[in-house]
Amino acid sequence: MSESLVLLGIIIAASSGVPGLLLGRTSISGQWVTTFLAVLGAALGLGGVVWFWATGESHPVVLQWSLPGAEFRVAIDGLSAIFLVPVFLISLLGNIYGLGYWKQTEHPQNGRKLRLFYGTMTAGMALLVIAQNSILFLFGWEIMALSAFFLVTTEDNEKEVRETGWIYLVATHVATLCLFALFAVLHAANGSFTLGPLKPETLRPGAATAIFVLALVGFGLKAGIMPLHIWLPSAHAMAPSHVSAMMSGVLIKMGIYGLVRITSFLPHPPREWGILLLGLGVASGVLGVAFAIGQHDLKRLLAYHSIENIGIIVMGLGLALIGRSLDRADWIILGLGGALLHVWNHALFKALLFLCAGSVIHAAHTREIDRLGGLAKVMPRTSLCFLVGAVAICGLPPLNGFVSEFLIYLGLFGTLMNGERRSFAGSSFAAPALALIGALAVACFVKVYGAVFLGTARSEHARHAHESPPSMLAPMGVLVACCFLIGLAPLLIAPILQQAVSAWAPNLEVVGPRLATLAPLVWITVMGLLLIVALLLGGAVLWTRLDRRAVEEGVTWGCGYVAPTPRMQYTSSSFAQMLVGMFRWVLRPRTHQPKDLPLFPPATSFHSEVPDVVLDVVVLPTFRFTAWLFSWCRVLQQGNIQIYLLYIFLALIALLLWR
Amino acid sequence: MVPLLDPLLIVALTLNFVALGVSRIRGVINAVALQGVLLGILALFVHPAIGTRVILLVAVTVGLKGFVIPRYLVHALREANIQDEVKPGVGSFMGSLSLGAVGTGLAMVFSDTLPLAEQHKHLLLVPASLATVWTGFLMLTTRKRAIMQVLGYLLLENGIFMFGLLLLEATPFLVEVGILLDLFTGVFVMAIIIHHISREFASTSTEHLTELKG
Amino acid sequence: METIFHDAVHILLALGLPPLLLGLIAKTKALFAGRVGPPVLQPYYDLIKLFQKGSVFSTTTTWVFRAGPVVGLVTAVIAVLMIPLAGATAPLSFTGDFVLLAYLLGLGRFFTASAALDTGSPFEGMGAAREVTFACLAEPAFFLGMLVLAKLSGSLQLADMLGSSLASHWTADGESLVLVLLSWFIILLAENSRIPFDDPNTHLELTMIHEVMVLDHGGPAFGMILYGAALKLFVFGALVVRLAFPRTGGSPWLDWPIFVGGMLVVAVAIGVVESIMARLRMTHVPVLLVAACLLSGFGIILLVR
Amino acid sequence: MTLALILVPLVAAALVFAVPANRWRPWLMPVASLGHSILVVFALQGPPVRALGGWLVLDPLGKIFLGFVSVLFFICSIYTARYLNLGHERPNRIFCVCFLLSLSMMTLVILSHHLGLMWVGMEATTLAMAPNIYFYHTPRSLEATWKYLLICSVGIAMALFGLFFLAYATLHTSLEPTLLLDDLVQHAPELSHPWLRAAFVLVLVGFGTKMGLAPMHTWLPDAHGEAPAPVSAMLSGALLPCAFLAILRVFHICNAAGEGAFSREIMVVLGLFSMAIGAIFMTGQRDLKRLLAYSSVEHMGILVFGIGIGGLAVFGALLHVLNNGLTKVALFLSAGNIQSAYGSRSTEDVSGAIRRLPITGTLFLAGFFAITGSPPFGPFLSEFTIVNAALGRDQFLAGALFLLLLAIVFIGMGSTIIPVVQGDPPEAAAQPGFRDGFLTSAPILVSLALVLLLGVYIPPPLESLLREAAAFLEVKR
Repeated sequence: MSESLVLLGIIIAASSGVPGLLLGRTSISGQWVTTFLAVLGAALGLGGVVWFWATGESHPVVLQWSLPGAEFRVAIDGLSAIFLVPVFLISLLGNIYGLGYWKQTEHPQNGRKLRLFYGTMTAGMALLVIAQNSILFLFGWEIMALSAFFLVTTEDNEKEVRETGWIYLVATHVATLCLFALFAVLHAANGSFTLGPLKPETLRPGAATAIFVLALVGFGLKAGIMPLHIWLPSAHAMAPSHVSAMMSGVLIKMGIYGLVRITSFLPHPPREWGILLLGLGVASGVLGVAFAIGQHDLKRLLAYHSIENIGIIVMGLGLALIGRSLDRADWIILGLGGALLHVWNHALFKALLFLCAGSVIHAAHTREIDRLGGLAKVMPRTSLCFLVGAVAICGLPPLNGFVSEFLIYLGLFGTLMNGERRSFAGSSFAAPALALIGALAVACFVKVYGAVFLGTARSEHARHAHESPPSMLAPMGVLVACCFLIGLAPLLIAPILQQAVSAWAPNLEVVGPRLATLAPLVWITVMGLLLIVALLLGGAVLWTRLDRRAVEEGVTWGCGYVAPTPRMQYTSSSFAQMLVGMFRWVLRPRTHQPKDLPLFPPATSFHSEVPDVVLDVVVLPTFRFTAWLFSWCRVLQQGNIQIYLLYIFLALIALLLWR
Repeated sequence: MVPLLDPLLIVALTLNFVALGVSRIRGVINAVALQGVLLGILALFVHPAIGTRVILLVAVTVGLKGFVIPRYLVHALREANIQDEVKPGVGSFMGSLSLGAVGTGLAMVFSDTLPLAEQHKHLLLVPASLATVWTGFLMLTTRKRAIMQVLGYLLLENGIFMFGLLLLEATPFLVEVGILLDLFTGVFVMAIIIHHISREFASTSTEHLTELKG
Repeated sequence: METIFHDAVHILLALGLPPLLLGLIAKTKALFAGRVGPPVLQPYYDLIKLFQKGSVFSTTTTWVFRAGPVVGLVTAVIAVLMIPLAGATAPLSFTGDFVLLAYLLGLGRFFTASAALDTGSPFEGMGAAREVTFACLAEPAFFLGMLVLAKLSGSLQLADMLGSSLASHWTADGESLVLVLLSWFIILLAENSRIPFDDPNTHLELTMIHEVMVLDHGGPAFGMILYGAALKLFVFGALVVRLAFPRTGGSPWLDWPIFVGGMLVVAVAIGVVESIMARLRMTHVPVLLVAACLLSGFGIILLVR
Repeated sequence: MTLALILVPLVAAALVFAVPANRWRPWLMPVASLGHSILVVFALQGPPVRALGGWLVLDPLGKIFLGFVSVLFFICSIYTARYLNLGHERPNRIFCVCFLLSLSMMTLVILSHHLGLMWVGMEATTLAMAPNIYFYHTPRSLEATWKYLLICSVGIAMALFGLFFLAYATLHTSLEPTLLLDDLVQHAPELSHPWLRAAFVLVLVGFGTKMGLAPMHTWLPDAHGEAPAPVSAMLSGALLPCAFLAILRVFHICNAAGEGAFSREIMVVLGLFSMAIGAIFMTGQRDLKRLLAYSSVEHMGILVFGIGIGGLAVFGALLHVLNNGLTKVALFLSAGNIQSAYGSRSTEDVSGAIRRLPITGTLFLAGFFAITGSPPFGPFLSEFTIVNAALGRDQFLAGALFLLLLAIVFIGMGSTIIPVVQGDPPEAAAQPGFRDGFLTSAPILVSLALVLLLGVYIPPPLESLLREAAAFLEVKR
């Protein structure tokens, strides 16, 4: 039942864009029909998931398929249920948001294309999440990847967008090829394309390692784990915002899903893998947020935060793997539970943030943080939503971000607690790193929120911005509600997470510790409510105080300077300057400043940027070098027929002498 | 085996050198033509059991290789009023001649190592064919004139044909004729192309044909 | 009964004592400077006065500016209720409470800094930037210290980590505890923007951190900020005290006075430091904080090596 | 029946030669090839086909190739007819005649079980295609034709040499020299192995030249680049696979003789080398059709590689013949449309194809994704099968290189094709002129639809046929 509902939803979502194609370029009705179908499909999918949770039963749908080794086999288990929720939820909200954000009348060129691929991407992701057969999985995977490519290049008439799309395409195809190899090795190990746990007895020595490494590279490229993140920032920045929300909130999680799924197949993962994942997670987390602090582009900044959060998720997964190799149920539950919950949370607040960013761009026509400012006055609702998202992504109570990080903290500290002295204490060093990540995130989002929404407008556009239409505000509202719900009542989620974890580690005995007993979820609720009540109380106190006493309005105290202008405000770059300086060794910021100015300096300009090191220093040079090498090889084909005939002769000799 | 076989083959081999060494295209054409005729006659000696099939085959071979194709080439030569001097593309005549000599020697040595059937040991046919093939390759890769390359191709075919003589049973008449027909058509089309080339570039040197690169 | 008594005392102390510490610090500094100095109870007078005052709000500000002080105060109050004071379990105590503690303070920081940016004044922006930047280094140091305590106590609850059982470890693993103590004292100075990190009563905005952030606040709002700062000082002070003298005699009549005494000693210590040291150059501040991280880092390494 | 398959196009060619009207002549080609296809359908369903005393046999391999070639011809002939009528009043008599001749000759190659006869057919196809490459009578096309003709003839001569060796290998056995495939396979183990090996090498190099395996591929980019689009499509879609079939025949014998390991090894090496050459020359390639030509080199490499790997990969390779052929046809034909619209093949002049020619542009992009092996298109399935077999049979190095080369190919090809499709078309191309028409886009659409179908669903009869053919090649005696 649940499977059929989800499949129905997938079909409807996939075909949602077609009617729009048939209707005119600027037809409002096409837009409405498409959106309605997409929403319907997503709703059905969510219904299927809820049904699965309610009944807890799953009946795999199996159909014959006349491809070698392929079999149409889909089933929902705890893991796929977890990942299905963001797919459908964010898609649903994103489609509604698109009504106002990407009006067909305003974008006759690409509106229909965008809606079509939005649907197919949703379908592809949902399919790969429930697929139980490698080939079916690959189908879903590639449908998702290609749709994402077309979505990123929605405005392909801009050069920058084309380049971005190209980098994304290369990255995703390399990932796909890694998956080819991965599934081939799996097939060799398991003897079938049906995805299932590996049998230790048939497993060849090197196979498990090969599987893990291939999965790490293939899925890591999609998830954007640190050195593999090259495509991510610009892709998120260039895409339309509700697409960015989908990509950052859901698409990169598909990489995580793959990693989780594959690791669940490995019988006895060596502890080094867990350590490796933990290290990668720390690297992605710290560096991701460090890069984010250096950005001026609102959406680019949010994209780097996706890398950071992926890092946190990977840390949780690594912890779970360590727990698996040491048979520590509590580490598995806390680590994986935290990771999966963070998958949800990140989907929620990152989608929220991207939608808010979309509203900002929609209203102020720029992504440059330093050209915005003072939007809290002109678009109060959006700014409130953004504030909630910001607090949530910093992992601050009483919102959802805190809960997942809390679980991971408990798990990491737990690694200290296993009796003998020199156990896995090393891994507990990830806890301070997580703290560092949190603090950096706070710094970064204070900067963003302050520079974009507070103070006074730095440009005309920002001054004349306007609040977004309800069709854009409503989805944000829903996301805000979800953030509060999970943040205040994590106990509701506990059974779902428990189910997922036991799907990941079946050998985890059923009577083992429960998440609810390992983590004081009730206390989180209590403290959250207490915090909110106290805040209201404090607010009331201040309000009454101000009510009684004289309150005057005045200009900001400029420390004696009487005519402050918007340009005097602290910009985001100056706010970040110290932190960027601390991370100079990896960020390699570039500054263009005037040299030796005269005594009375003329009008001049200062400009600083933080490019992506991995892309600019490693990847692109490698590509250029290879291209140069290849162009050099062209001397082989100089059009001289005598030489060509010689080639034939030489090939003949060479092959004749072959043994 | 018939004693006359080896002398004929030696003549054929010498013709290779003539083809390599002569500086006039006509000369080369004639050499190749004569070799064709020899091949036809060879067929008679290789297969003492002379049947109508062999006779016919010889007739066709001699006719095509010995007369039709050379005539046609000469005609094309006149058509395209190609001047009748050729220089080897790489090195001198001496160079290509000595290369040919080395090749021939190697062919002799190499063919001794080949696991030939009993009746074909001590038979000059195999080395001769290898040597001729080698000569053809040499001509194809060292001559700049398109027409000379055609002749090289013909030498190549001659060499292969020589080997084919060893096993006429394997290749029925129909196939043999088909092969010869293909050969003729090939030369025919090539000649047409050469004609176009000479019209297009006012010369038949393949130096002009290096536009398509990379 | 016991617990109710303890909680009552806890709440009274936690909410009443903090301003006194400020006063004590000021008094100590005055004595060092050879002045009489303000009365020890001066902070209380200030607070009362501020809550009587009216206030001025900049036209650029929004509700965030008003929310800043409230959040700052409320988070500090809740934090103070989570610290085990005299070896007794705090009113709010559960597994992993220290994580929540740290993040609550983070929430407070988020809003005070945002409030500063809300004014659109370059100076306050500067202050906010410094505040959040230095916090980035203080946070890991705090958690590294917590690692040591968690390893020693085998528990993730402040009540046990800073409980009386800690005393026994002073003999076994004293060296790492000393390191943590040092590092936490540095954090205490940094988080409460004390010399050598920041001079609370400097008058040059360019050199301030915390003070410049709250430049535009006045009246009750500023009162809340002051009180919140005092509570924060109390929180970190209590951490240091519990770490330094974890031993408890069992009878509350003994423990509470010991604890209060400890707090006063800490206040005096801060005063002494402020009197004998000069403010660091802003560029050297991170170095000192990194040093704090390294100290507690060595602490845990000594423990698990 | 069998002879009809060969004769129908021949007769049609004669008819076409007779038709005077330049305008209507081309339309006889679709008719003729439709007739051919119908015959093929009967042949495929009907009883096992034998003629000329076992010289012409329709075995499983033949069935696959025959059906495939016939379909391809039909699709292309429609496009060609339209193409020839597009404005240019160039005389097309020779063109149409040769077009149909090549169809008949390919049928001969596919059917003949007498290797000599097969050779005759192969050489004939070479000659029949030459005038069509020279269709435009430009100096460049002249050069291309010359190279095509000479290199292929020399190569095929080598193949003949190889076939003679093969026949010679029988001298050591009881049976008297023969070139009949069935006898050779039957008595394979008795054949003298040195001659057999030499024969295989010679045939591989010889027909490999025709098939476009590096380093004998040199004629291929020139010919594909300069020939009219449909001719390029036929060359890479049908002609190269025929040469592949010829190689398969001899490989079949080697395999039966127990020389499988030797030949497989050579094929793997040669396949990887061809893929590498294709990849190297595709990166930074400015000329669209040359790009596609090098892609053909790469995919011929994939075919040989697949056979070399063996096992399930043979199935994959045979499937890839269909996938690659159909996709190549789609790509070349859409490249033809693009060239007609922009008046250029160079990436400097062509951009924004998807805006200038919405249908062609979209199909071109889809074709790119298909040929680079993205699901859900057919090539994905065949390539994945090959990779899977390679890694499954512990050929880890080969498999890894295969994947690496696929990645390079994707990057190299995409860096040329994506900019062609995306962006805004240059002003020069904005003027009205060539537009997407039904007859110019339908063939592309059909072939891509077939590729997509093969990707998501292989009709059971086809699958059983493929399995049969793979088993047929894998004979162990």
